[in-house]
Amino acid sequence: MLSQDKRHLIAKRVAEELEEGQIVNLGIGIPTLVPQYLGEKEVYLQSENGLLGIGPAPTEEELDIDLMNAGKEPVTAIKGSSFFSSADSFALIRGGHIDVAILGTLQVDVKGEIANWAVPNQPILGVGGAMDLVAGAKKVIIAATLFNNKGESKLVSNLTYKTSGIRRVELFVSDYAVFKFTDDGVRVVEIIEDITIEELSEKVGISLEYAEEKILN
Amino acid sequence: MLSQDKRHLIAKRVAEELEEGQIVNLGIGIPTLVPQYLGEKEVYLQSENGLLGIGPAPTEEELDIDLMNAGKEPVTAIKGSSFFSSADSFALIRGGHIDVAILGTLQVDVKGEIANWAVPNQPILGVGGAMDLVAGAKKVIIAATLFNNKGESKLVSNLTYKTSGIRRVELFVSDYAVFKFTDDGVRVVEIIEDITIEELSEKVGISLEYAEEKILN
Amino acid sequence: MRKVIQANEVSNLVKSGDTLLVGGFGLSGSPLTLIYELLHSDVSELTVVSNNLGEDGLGLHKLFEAGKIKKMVGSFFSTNKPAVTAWQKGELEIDLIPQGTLAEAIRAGGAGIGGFYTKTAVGTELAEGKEERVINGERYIFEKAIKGDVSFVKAAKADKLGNLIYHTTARNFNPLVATAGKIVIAEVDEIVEVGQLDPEQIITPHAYVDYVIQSKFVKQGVNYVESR
Amino acid sequence: MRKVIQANEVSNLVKSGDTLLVGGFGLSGSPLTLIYELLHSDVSELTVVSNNLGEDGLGLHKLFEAGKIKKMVGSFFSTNKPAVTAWQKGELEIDLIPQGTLAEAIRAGGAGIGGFYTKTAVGTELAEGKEERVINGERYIFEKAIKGDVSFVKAAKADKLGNLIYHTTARNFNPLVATAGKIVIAEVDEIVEVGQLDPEQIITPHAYVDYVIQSKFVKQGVNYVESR
Repeated sequence: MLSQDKRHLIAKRVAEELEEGQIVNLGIGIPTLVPQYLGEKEVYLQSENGLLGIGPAPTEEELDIDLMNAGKEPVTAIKGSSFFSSADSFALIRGGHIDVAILGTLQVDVKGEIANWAVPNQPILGVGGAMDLVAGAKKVIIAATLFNNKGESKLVSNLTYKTSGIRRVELFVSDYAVFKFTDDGVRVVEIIEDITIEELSEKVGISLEYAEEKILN
Repeated sequence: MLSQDKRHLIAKRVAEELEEGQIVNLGIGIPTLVPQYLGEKEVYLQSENGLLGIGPAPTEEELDIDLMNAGKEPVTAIKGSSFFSSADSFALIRGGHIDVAILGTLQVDVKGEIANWAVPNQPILGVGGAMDLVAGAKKVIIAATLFNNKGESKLVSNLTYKTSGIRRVELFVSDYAVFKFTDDGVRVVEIIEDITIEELSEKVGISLEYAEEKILN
Repeated sequence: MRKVIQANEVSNLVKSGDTLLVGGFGLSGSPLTLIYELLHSDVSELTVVSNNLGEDGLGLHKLFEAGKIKKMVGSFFSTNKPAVTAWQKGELEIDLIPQGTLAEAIRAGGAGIGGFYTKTAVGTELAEGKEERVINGERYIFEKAIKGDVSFVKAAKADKLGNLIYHTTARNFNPLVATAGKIVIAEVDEIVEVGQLDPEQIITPHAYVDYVIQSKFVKQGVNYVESR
Repeated sequence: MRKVIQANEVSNLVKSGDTLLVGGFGLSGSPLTLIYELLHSDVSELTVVSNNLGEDGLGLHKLFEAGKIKKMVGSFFSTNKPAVTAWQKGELEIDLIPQGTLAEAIRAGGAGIGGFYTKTAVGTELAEGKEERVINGERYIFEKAIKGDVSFVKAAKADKLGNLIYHTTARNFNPLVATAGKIVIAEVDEIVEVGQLDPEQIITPHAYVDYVIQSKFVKQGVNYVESR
């Protein structure tokens, strides 16, 4: 599969997890592809810099440096949107009022703790709102390819990169499988790629099991 | 002097202390009489329940239960006024953005610490914004008669009523004299009533001295 | 996603023993319809966080008279004689907090802040038993955030998504309690279509609001009266 | 009480070694006129608190290039290569704080709150050396409030009293820094008469604002360009 196809495959699968009316924050990268797969389902996109209700990309005429998303890309605002300060925006995030944060990551450990802010071997000079979203969102879904560009699994037994916080994410939607994290550890909810769970386990280097969804939910 | 005259005398003297453009919070009682003595001097009155820019008392037609001051009396709002939440209002107060708070009191000690919230021998079930104003305003002026209705001096060596906080007020404008509080203690800035400083000292029960204004300022 | 509900659905959302956060300053900006709905319900043992206990015979005071309030958390109850008497008899618990600290604690509860240090009340009786800390040479006391099970909010207008705007000083504690309840119910004078509120003027974004009801009260001078 | 001043009066208000609080998110809502006024002044050794260091060659980055910034306090500098290099060489100090913690700390500074406990960053490298406390069973870290000597604010409109309103997401950190500086200067697109701003819509009441200047920049798509 082409890299671009994988990204869309992941975004489409994540879109299925969202529910009508939810307040959603999207990280940069694959998460930004999710809205195009929502169909009729209406969700409300929040941006850290002070907007609830991000609309479609602006036309050339609509471009306005005042109106940006947290990735500093120009956006529009939908009907019913609202603007607020950064303090009020993070009150919304940290206070548990974002239903779902969809984030990229560098690593996820088997308990669901993630490392998504500090790129290894680079000076650590940027965190932005990453840790606030990890700490505050009601549910965190990771949207990322299972392997990084060196072929290393992002699902790991123990984080070797710097943690983004003690909060464990709920779901990791990858191009190979969907992983769910509970108090019992990681379980495979769904296999996307044409691969057995044994083959997946071998590729990842962790012995993986299917979730018994009926029991877990 | 009639009690009502004393109250107006105090209010008029306090008005002289205010400067054009200041942000002022008025406690209940005598402080509410101050605005009528401001003449051309424009100050902006803040109310704890979320208003900067209190206007004159409303006409019968203007009465609106939504628009109240912190004493729960109907008010109006002037041009250039703004409304905000109680959290934002006390951020303004506690954060040091009120230039002058004019408050009543039960007692002031010789260092300027005041007791103005807990009425003695009554259950202590009300504090309102009193302690926030004492802690936060840039300058606190006490506007009160020097003696309570039992004839006891409100200026005391040590508070016997419950303190409103560790912050010392700057000025006490009474019907007998104006007292200033500095690190060196209380000084008489001005005598209002026809009385000598010795007679005043005797009435109050504290040996009082004049301030040397030129040195103090 | 049906946020607009009927007033009689409200009492199902509140349970006995709940902590209820209620906006309003005295009666001004008080969610009277929501409060009075509980009079006909069997909820009791409520802890109510609100600046005042309404006014004698009105607002939250009616809930207290009906024996539904176990504890009040607020800043000013002195002028409410029946509440003072009940407190003296041990029939009502009261937790007295300076008004600014109360507002800040509710905001903190809604904002994911566990607690904070304030200058207000340092050295006073209301600081007794509270941790004190010197920060940059100034004395502060620690206050914990306040959260609730259910919040009652009064706003001027809601759109159908639940975005809220307020009217003058009736705003007061309302936007704060709107952030800090597990279930947030707003009583409004007018419900408008989505898009009719100015995005720059919305004070409470719809993310905070679970339900909206039409107020049964209208303003008449310095009173709110039940509309016919 | 003359609040409206000329841009060239600004540099007299800032001293070397000052802590400067600057609104804006990247360049969006950045007070460019105020920032660029300092380029021609002899102030130096500034500590600047702002989410970013502008963008390469623009905004705060110009102050940095001019050697006027000793230390940055903010949340995201990774994409600013010259800043990263300067930090590696020890020529620029950087204090990295999560974006929400930064916003809350500035708000606290303006609100008379000494410090607060946040859930954000618990257990991470950014919590190292910070006090941790369990409140109601959850882990939090302590953060101190942030205050400044001078605040640079960008708003859409000011009235002549200094009341401010903002435009869309250019609001961001601006209302926060407006509360937390000893001297607060607002750069605005338009100065209007008192009474022309809706009292319900004013975000920064004039009590916070010491001076107002007319911005020299206008929007042109995704840029601010100097007006002629």
